[in-house]
Amino acid sequence: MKAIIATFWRDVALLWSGGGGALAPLGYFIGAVVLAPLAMGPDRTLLAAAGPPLAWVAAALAVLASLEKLFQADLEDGSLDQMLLSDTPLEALVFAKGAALWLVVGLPLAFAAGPAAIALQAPLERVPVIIVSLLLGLAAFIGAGLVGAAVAAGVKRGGVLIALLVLPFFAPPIIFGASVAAGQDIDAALALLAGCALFGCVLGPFAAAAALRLQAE
Amino acid sequence: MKAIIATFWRDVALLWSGGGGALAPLGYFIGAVVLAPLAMGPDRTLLAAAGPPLAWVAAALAVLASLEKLFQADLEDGSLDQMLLSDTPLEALVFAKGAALWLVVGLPLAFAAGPAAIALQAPLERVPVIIVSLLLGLAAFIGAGLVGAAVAAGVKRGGVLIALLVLPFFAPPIIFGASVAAGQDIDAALALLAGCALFGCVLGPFAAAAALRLQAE
Amino acid sequence: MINFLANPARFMSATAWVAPAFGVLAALLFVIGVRDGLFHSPAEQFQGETVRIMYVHVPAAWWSLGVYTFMAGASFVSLVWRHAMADLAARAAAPIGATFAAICLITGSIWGAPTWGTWWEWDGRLTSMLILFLTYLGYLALVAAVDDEEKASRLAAILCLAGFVNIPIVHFSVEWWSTLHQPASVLRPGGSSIDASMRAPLFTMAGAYFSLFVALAIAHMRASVHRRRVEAARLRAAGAGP
Amino acid sequence: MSPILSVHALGIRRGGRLLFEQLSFEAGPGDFIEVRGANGAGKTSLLRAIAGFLRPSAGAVEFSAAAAGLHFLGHQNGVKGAVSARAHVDYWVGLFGGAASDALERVGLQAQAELPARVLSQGQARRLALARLLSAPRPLWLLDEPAAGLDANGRDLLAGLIDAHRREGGVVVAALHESIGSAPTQTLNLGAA
Amino acid sequence: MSPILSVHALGIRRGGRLLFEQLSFEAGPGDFIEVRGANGAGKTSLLRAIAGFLRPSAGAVEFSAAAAGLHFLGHQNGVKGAVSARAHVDYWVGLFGGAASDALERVGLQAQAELPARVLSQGQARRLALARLLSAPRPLWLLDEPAAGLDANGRDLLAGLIDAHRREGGVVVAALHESIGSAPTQTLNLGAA
Ligand code: HEM
Ligand SMILES: Nc1ncnc2c1ncn2[C@@H]1O[C@H](COP(=O)(O)OP(=O)(O)OP(=O)(O)O)[C@@H](O)[C@H]1O
Ligand SMILES: Nc1ncnc2c1ncn2[C@@H]1O[C@H](COP(=O)(O)OP(=O)(O)OP(=O)(O)O)[C@@H](O)[C@H]1O
Ligand SMILES: [Mg+2]
Ligand SMILES: [Mg+2]
Repeated sequence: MKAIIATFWRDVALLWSGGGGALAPLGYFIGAVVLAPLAMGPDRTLLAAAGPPLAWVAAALAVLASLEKLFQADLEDGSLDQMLLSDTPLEALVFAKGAALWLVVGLPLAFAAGPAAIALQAPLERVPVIIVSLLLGLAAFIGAGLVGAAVAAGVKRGGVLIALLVLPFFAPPIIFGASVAAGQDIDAALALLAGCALFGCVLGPFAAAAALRLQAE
Repeated sequence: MKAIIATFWRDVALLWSGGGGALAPLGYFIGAVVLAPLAMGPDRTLLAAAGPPLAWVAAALAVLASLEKLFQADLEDGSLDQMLLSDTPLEALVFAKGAALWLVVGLPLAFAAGPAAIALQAPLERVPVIIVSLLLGLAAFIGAGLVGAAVAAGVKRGGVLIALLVLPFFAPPIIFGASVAAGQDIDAALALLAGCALFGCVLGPFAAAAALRLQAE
Repeated sequence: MINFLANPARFMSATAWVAPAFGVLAALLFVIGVRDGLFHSPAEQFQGETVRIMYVHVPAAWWSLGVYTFMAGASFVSLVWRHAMADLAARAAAPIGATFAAICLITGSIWGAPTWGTWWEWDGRLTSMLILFLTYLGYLALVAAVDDEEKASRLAAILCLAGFVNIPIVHFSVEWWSTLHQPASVLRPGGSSIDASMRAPLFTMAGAYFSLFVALAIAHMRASVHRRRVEAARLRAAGAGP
Repeated sequence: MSPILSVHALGIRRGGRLLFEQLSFEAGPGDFIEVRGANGAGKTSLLRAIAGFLRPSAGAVEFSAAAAGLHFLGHQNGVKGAVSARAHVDYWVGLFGGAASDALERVGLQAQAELPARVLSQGQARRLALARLLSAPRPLWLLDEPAAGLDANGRDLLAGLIDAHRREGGVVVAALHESIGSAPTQTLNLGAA
Repeated sequence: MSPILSVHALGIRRGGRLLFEQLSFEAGPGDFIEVRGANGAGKTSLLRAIAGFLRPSAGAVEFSAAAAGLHFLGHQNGVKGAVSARAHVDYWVGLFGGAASDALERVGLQAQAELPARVLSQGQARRLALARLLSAPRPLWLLDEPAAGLDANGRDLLAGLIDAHRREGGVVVAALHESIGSAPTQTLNLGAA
């Protein structure tokens, strides 16, 4: 347990200090949300329809952007070897790393989605449920992302590869999340999102740990 | 000149071998293009209006994803020191690296945009000009991206930071590119895109080289 | 069987004839299937002649799912028992499966244009199939990107198993979501509902695709074994010196 | 005395080439095994196989039931540039279940404790990695060229740490190109066979 | 003989702390300057300042007009894992304007020429970095702990390369913790003042 907590806080500190803290993924998110209306032009009704789903795409891409180095740095600087030597199973340490990512990147993103959704013409009263759905969805993204990041950790320019590997797994949360954002079947979609999140958080660390053991060879 | 050519081919080889060759950015592009309609639902008219611009956002993000390691790896493994010691100015070597990126990532992306545009309901006859516009736009993206990648090279989890730095510069090409994709003012927009590309390719390497000199300290 | 073939030497001697034999079989079945499908079978009452795309589309769709399932099985064997030949089998199957998936997507689009009035629609079946194609691409990209072959295979096996969730989604998508795509009429509980005059050429073509898959996969595996032998010899030669 | 570590008929193959085979040795409390060999002989590979990172192609590595855990010091320091030296030790204490420690003082980094590891010089970073060995007591130390980058004072310090560990009944297996102060109980020569 | 390299009253400050100041020396053809100092004394910083990577806080570094170019071998090898050893040398030949070379043979890597650098062992990668010095002739070599990771044979080889370079009128400035085979013309002690 001590090892899990130590890993969690260390990763929170690393995520915070590297790359401009929580500000940077947030900036990425906001940037993507801003690019979309630029590309689509000023048509209000179009934005209102296309906007909230886009916030989801932007959130998915923001998570993607922070996945690349998650394990690659550990592999290169020898930290992974040390994690393998801990008495605590690697699965638990990977889970701790995922939780840290969720705290430092996921949480601010979900709360930034509020203003973003409003800017993209979502109705005000739907903002809280959008935030909740993003919290769940980001957990699902991170669960799937752990696997992609672990599998591609040994690859030099892995960022793009990770994206290719995990994007298919991002599809279900995005579909359900967008339906929340659009106000359709909110309860059912939230339940399905929670299912995705649980699935990702439980299976993700196992698959990721298996891949990391191979990477250490 | 020999040094420029050597750098160009080395980077082509590195980009090709690391991260799954040209396949990976392509897959990322396709993935991002797939996520958007997933999020927006099957509304045909909405897609037709929002889709082609989205292809541009996706292309921008695909370039972003491959920028992160462009200089960071060189900085960490000591290759940057060697580039500084060449008799050829660093600006020219940076240009060669950018050109390699354009060849390995940009070219396949632009050609993948054809099918993607069709999937996003663009009219068939507009596909060639969309491809040309992307070729120009990607050159502009890479020019701007070089600067961001150079500035953020020393930062550990720089990917997100690069995104933040570069996204504002991506706005003009995206605006003109989207107008090409939407079929408005095609000639004027293409001319402006060519201007952006020229601007990026000329100024980008200078600014990037200046930033890299500081990184070597 | 698996245990027997796990040894590369035994695999090589046991399969020397398999690839050419299945290649010939595939050619035969393609000739029969194309003849029956394109010339001897009836046009359909609603779709007319376009229905003939079915003989290309449907087997490609089936086998793109089938090949992935095979890969998942091989991946499981590879991860649990560390069989080198299971690695090779999964890797050999991937490009073939990706091609089948691409054929399914392309012919489906071509078929959709006249019958549904659109090339593409973001419905459950089409989207999940596209995601399957992307999963294939991801698998191939990963295998290409990791340069240690054995490690690449194991890592790709993990990815392959994770991606297997999509297979039932592709198959049942027509039931779970209301879609343009028609529900299963052949592979469904309670037997096929398709007319025999179409069923025969359809199954012939399915057999042809399968034979082609076996021939190509075995040929690919044999080539890999040969390549490894050459590389091992080269590395042994590099053994001298520091 | 029952051995803490025993290696039976170990063989390692990398990229299809056999590095060595039929390597057997045992190490009990206080033993110091020196691994020698030319560049590329397989020293690193041997240590990684003992640590369990690398799957050997033949043979087995066994640990006595009583002894639990090992420390591995590789060519890479396992150090994060953004984190201070002190925070590294705290993390290792948590990861390996040690108790609060004076590790930094013992490796001579007290002055650099609050600096981010990024600004440490090569030898200072190596000392920080040595501090890991002291963050939690573990009977087996696997050291891969531990003296790399250390100055004369650092080498003495390293020899002192190894001697102290041996006195407490620990085992040290180290890949070396040059002798360090502590006298080995056995020297394995890789690639010499 | 006019000096190839002259350093005047150099001072370097890192993170607000003065590492050394008023360091002056000259080196002409055939000279070998050894830089000594404890871990953190500033050896790497000095070499990087001479190479022009680091801006000194005081003083100046001058090169004779005739001599052009220098080679720098740092703690990092400057080697890419995905690229073969041979391709590295080809790249360096292009980058530094050399001619086709037998560099790999001279550092003893002919057998590993086609292997990707990733699979090279620590010492083999260091030898590859040494091959860079041979890929194009340059009068000044700046070497930062060049022997790190090399076996006994590798050290001899290094001493031989340095001697050959000196015989051809080159200058070598090397940061070292231990003497290597070649006899220095001058030894700078950092931090000893
Ligand atoms: C790009 C568009 C299309 C895609 C991605 C696609 C995909 C698929 C897939 C994956 C299957 C296999 C399902 C399974 O066995 O579980 C399938 C079967 C089938 N498809 Fe398509 N399809 C497309 C377009 C069409 C069109 C336009 C038609 C005809 C109007 C069509 C008719 C059929 C038929 C008849 C089957 C066999 C169903 C059965 O009996 O199992 N498809 N398709
Ligand atoms: N994936 C691989 N494919 C081919 N050869 C490999 C691979 N990994 C390692 N090798 C080879 O294995 C050999 C042993 O490497 P190892 O790192 O164990 O050597 P070492 O004794 O530690 O050398 P050094 O003293 O240089 O550190 C080297 O010759 C290396 O080239
Ligand atoms: N950005 C920085 N901020 C504060 N201190 C720094 C910074 N960069 C370097 N230092 C300090 O400068 C000193 C000199 O470092 P340098 O790498 O030059 O030493 P060195 O003599 O090469 O040591 P070694 O033998 O360990 O390689 C070290 O004490 C280091 O902690
Ligand atoms: Mg080694
Ligand atoms: Mg140094």
